[in-house]
Amino acid sequence: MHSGRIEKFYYLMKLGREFELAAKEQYMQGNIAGFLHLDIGQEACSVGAMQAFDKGDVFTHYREHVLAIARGMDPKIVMAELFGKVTGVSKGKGGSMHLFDPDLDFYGGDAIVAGHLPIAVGCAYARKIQGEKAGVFAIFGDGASNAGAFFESINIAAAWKLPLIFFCENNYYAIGTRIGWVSPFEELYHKARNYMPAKRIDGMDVCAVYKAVTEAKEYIENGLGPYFIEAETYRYEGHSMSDNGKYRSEEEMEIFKSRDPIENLKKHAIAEGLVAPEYFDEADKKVQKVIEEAIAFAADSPEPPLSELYEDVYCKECTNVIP
Amino acid sequence: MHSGRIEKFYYLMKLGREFELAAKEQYMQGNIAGFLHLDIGQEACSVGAMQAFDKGDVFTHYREHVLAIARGMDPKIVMAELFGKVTGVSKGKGGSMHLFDPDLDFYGGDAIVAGHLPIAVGCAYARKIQGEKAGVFAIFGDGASNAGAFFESINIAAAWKLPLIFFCENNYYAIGTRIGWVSPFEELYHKARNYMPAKRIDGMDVCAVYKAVTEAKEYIENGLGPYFIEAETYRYEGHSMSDNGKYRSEEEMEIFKSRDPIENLKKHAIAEGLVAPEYFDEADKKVQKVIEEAIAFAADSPEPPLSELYEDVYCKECTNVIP
Amino acid sequence: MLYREALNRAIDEMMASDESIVILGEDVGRYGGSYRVSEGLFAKYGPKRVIDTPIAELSIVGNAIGMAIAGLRPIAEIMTVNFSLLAMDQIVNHAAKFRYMSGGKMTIPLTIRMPGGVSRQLAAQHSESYETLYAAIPGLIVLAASNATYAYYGLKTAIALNDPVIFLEHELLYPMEMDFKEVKNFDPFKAEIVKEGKDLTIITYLKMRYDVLEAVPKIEEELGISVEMIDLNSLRPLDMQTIAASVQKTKRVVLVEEDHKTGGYGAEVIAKISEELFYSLDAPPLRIAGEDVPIPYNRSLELASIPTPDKIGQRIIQWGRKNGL
Amino acid sequence: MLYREALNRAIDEMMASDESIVILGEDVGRYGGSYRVSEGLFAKYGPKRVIDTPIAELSIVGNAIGMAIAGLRPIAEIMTVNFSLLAMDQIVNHAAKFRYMSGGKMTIPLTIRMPGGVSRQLAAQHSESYETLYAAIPGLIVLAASNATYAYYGLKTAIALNDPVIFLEHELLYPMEMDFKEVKNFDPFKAEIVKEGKDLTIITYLKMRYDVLEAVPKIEEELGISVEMIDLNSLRPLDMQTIAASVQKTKRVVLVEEDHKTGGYGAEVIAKISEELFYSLDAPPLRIAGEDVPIPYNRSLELASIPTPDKIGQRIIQWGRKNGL
Ligand SMILES: Cc1ncc(C[n+]2csc(CCOP(=O)(O)OP(=O)(O)O)c2C)c(N)n1
Ligand SMILES: Cc1ncc(C[n+]2csc(CCOP(=O)(O)OP(=O)(O)O)c2C)c(N)n1
Ligand SMILES: [Mg+2]
Ligand SMILES: [Mg+2]
Repeated sequence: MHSGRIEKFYYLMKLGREFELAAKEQYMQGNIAGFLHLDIGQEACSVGAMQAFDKGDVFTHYREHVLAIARGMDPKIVMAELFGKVTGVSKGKGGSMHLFDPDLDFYGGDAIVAGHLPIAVGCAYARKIQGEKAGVFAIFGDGASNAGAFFESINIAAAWKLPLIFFCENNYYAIGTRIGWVSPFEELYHKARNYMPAKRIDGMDVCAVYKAVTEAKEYIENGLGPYFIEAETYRYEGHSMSDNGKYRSEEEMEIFKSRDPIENLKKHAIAEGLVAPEYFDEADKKVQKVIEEAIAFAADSPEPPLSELYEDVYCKECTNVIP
Repeated sequence: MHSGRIEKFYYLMKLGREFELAAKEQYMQGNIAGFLHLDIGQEACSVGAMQAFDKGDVFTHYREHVLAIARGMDPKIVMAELFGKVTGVSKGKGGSMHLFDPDLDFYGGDAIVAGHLPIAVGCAYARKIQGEKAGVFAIFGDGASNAGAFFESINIAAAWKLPLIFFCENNYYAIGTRIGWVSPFEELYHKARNYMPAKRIDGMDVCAVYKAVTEAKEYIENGLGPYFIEAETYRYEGHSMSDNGKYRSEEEMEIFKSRDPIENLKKHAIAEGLVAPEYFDEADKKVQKVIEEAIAFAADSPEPPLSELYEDVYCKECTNVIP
Repeated sequence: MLYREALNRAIDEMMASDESIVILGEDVGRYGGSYRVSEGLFAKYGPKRVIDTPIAELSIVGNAIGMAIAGLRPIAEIMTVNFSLLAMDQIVNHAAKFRYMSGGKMTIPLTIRMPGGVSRQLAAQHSESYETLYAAIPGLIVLAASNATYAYYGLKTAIALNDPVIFLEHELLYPMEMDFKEVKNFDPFKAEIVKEGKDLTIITYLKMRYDVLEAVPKIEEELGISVEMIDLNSLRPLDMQTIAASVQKTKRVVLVEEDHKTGGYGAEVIAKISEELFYSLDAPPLRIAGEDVPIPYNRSLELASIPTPDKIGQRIIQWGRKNGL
Repeated sequence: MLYREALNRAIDEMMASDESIVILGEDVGRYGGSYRVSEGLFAKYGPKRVIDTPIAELSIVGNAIGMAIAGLRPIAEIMTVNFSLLAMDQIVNHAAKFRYMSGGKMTIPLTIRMPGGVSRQLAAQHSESYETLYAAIPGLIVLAASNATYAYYGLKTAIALNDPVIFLEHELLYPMEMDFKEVKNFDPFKAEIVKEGKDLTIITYLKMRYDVLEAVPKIEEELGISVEMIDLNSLRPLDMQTIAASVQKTKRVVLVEEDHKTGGYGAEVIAKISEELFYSLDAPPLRIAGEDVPIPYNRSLELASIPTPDKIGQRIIQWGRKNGL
């Protein structure tokens, strides 16, 4: 991995981590409400995947701030969305769980578990018949891998050889339910391996994620059909702000924290002499500044006007006739 | 296979075949209406399975006359149900697609493709915690194996090690859709084999079906979890009476007809000297008589009274208060 | 023109004029559609644009949404409205809400065709009218085609609209031969005054149009009145203007629908009329609808469970006599 | 007693008294339920009877139906009413219809609990009221618990009934401290007269009970009238007797619901009143309901999308003045 790439990984993961910490703080101060799902601990997945999958459509679930930022969404408009401000990426109507930006081919923040997967399949179908080279990337959790929508998607994508990467973040828990209680096995690539190439990787290692997604991307772009990646990862926080996450042992937590994607990348990069130690301080400072600006932007932005309530239910042409 | 068993197989398959032919005729005469799905060609599956799975709960879809009869349902009350008569097993309210009889642990005739599978899973869960030895048998088609309900069922049954046999009748078509167009493979046991023992058998051979289901039954009764059987079979008729089945080639049809379960069992039994040739004539005569009686019974039975319209929406206790 | 031919022609012409239009559903391709609505289209437009799907309604709609996001204009067919319940999450939580929850960034040009209603002895799981479920959802447009003309123009418009449209058809109409009228400046959201009259407004839609039409002469004769009859065409939005004009004139209103009465779509129409036109009404509004029971298989019971021309006539005559008509 | 404690106690006592009762749903077991309704039950009754399920709502309900067939009495929890759309096919095509289509042979003693409504900034996919969808289905019973007393007795009765019951709860009520009254001869299908009055009947249910209660003093003062207020409790069946007695007395009726107005459950109530009590009404009926938009995240917009005590008061006062009150 060349050093520029590692710097980028570090910067984005750190940005993601600090964004989430800031969001948490703002939530506790009452500036953010609703469900807030933090990605802390899982940054390697979002960043590694988005760096590798730099072209094509992205479909995601509700735990998506870091993914969006890694995709190129300005932290300002993400934070503003969390604040419910009109300057937010979804005009304050979507909130944390619904960050959509077609300009970035980013369709996500779907809050129905596995609900975005059939949609990603349809998009992949379209890309195939449109003759596009770039395919589709869909990310979801271990819990989603038990849903009918997931299985139908695996089956259809394979039947039609669609250019689609299924990226499963296996953090072992769906809220308080351990995957092993509700699935016959915890290694979830078994669910896909009769249908398509399927592998399990270390989702705490951004380089491993980057490599796997790069491979998968090549595979789907060659018209060989879909590809399944299971990334083992862990969230340090509760499921959302209303969950303390106490159903997991300290021990388990410590094991995963010792594999922290950000710390370990830094250690590794310094030890191997790939990146100068000063880089990290600079990056941290830059991150701090970007986050501060994002919060300031969100705080200073106006609320959506009440007239927004009736906008965007239908397209303009239909709005004229529909009350 | 001892000769008594082969005689029974023959008798029930022949009864099933003639029942279906009679139903077809009655449909054309206007005595039966709605959707009528004939099992002709697939009798070995229904008969072999029900002979082996002689204890436990049975869940089935809409193509179930022969299964019901093989389970022990009187052809009279099946035919009466097809006629919509009050003497029918579902009082004429269900029709061909809905033959329910709790006394036979027969819950079926579900007309939502794959809709009965989660229900079978729940029943298997109950049997397990109730400490029952007998498990559950669920039959469905190739088309059903693409539905979310199917996949969720496989996953849950395996996760909870439930006593449940999944029996897939792969007749290659879901109405006019060839399974290979909409599934990545036509050998459907691949969909289950990461979850449970799964095998593909010759569903045109009643002895093979009997053997496989016997094995599966033993497996589930030993508390080892679910078991998957894919039986290759073929329907000679269209999907239902409103389909001529012309999307399939003559050639393909001939191949399967040469494997006819009834003819071949007879030939084999005579050639091997397992059953005296006279038995078959007697059985055929007996079948003819049973069918004639079933039709006469159905024809002579009364229509349900109009008051039946409002019965059975709720249980008695609730009916008193609910309009 | 057969009703199903009108639908077929609408799809065919739209597909010919716009390459981004695709159709998908169970048996819509090689088989030609279980009610033959897509007959011939597979041969003409090929497997890329005429897509045979697995039996997975959730995915049919979900896939279609994804296609719409990617710039196609999908027409999804749900074989029978009952099976649409499996796709309800995709329809309601996704298709209907994406535009709003993305602050207007997402556009979902999607048409979902669904045959429904009580056909002939298909029993409880294949006989149902769920317009009430879909017409309650902000973000959806719900159209109901009772005739070849509306089927043709309505479906074309649905395909052309950039919002998700639920396009309802009735299974018994497909093989019916119907008049077809050329229409200029077609408005999909406008109700049709099927027949003018001055003493009573009967509102209906889909197949009940024909049952009401059959009942009207007897009603007019027995009560000595003239009936105005409205076919709604569009269930969401509802054309209250046409309704109001009629009810203000006739001062009496009856709604006829095939769905179970309790919670049927008619409830909304009657509630709205009662709220907005209360002072115009000279008699209580009346709903004639299906019974509150699942649909039985037996033919006599089945007929007893839904409105028929006879029952419509009797109920209205009885109600009219009681209420000063 | 907290509302959620009332629910917890109802389940606990029923489970203690009948071994065939089981509960299942996402996080209902070791986690104690996402709204803590099943807290403590896993420890008490163990994993066989308190079942943590995968995120597969179709299967949660389907499995529960199978358990009911096998002689258990399942209580299924759907984490939020929105997700119930994924289970709609099992609820409507299976649970509600099996008894009928089997000619009475099948009995499905099944309770499905669903929290719903607009909570606090959960946005479009987590804020919805779907009582209108379920109350339209023959074969289902639909109860809506606004308070601890009904939560306790209503849920116990639901579990004891041999038909499928949709038991609706509201997310904002769980942590509310409420009065609890002992009730003899509890009737789950009876509406509650929350407050007697003589000039105007306000009908409501679930959380709107509290918003209406808050609005009433101002309404009474400004219009100089006395308000009678009814909490429906049971949405299917609907207690028309209690409604009729009240409306015949007050001659005016307002329905308040949180759901989107168009096609909301209130439509059925108003339609039925208009049909059956037309001659008793001195003013047009009024529905006060949510706006016809998906629910936005932003707090001001969210509040603008649903009825609040202020808006309820203003609308009724305005309507009352216009209609001679
Ligand atoms: C269909 C549906 N059911 C339930 C929920 C509630 N819910 C939200 S997130 C979640 C857990 C998902 O776990 P997983 O897929 O492992 O993703 P993670 O949150 O761990 O990233 C649940 C049950 C939902 N949003 N959608
Ligand atoms: C959910 C659902 N979708 C569609 C249908 C319409 N339908 C009835 S049977 C059938 C084909 C089923 O094929 P398969 O599972 O292979 O069983 P087979 O009829 O071949 O025995 C279809 C599409 C249905 N009944 N339910
Ligand atoms: Mg997880
Ligand atoms: Mg088949």
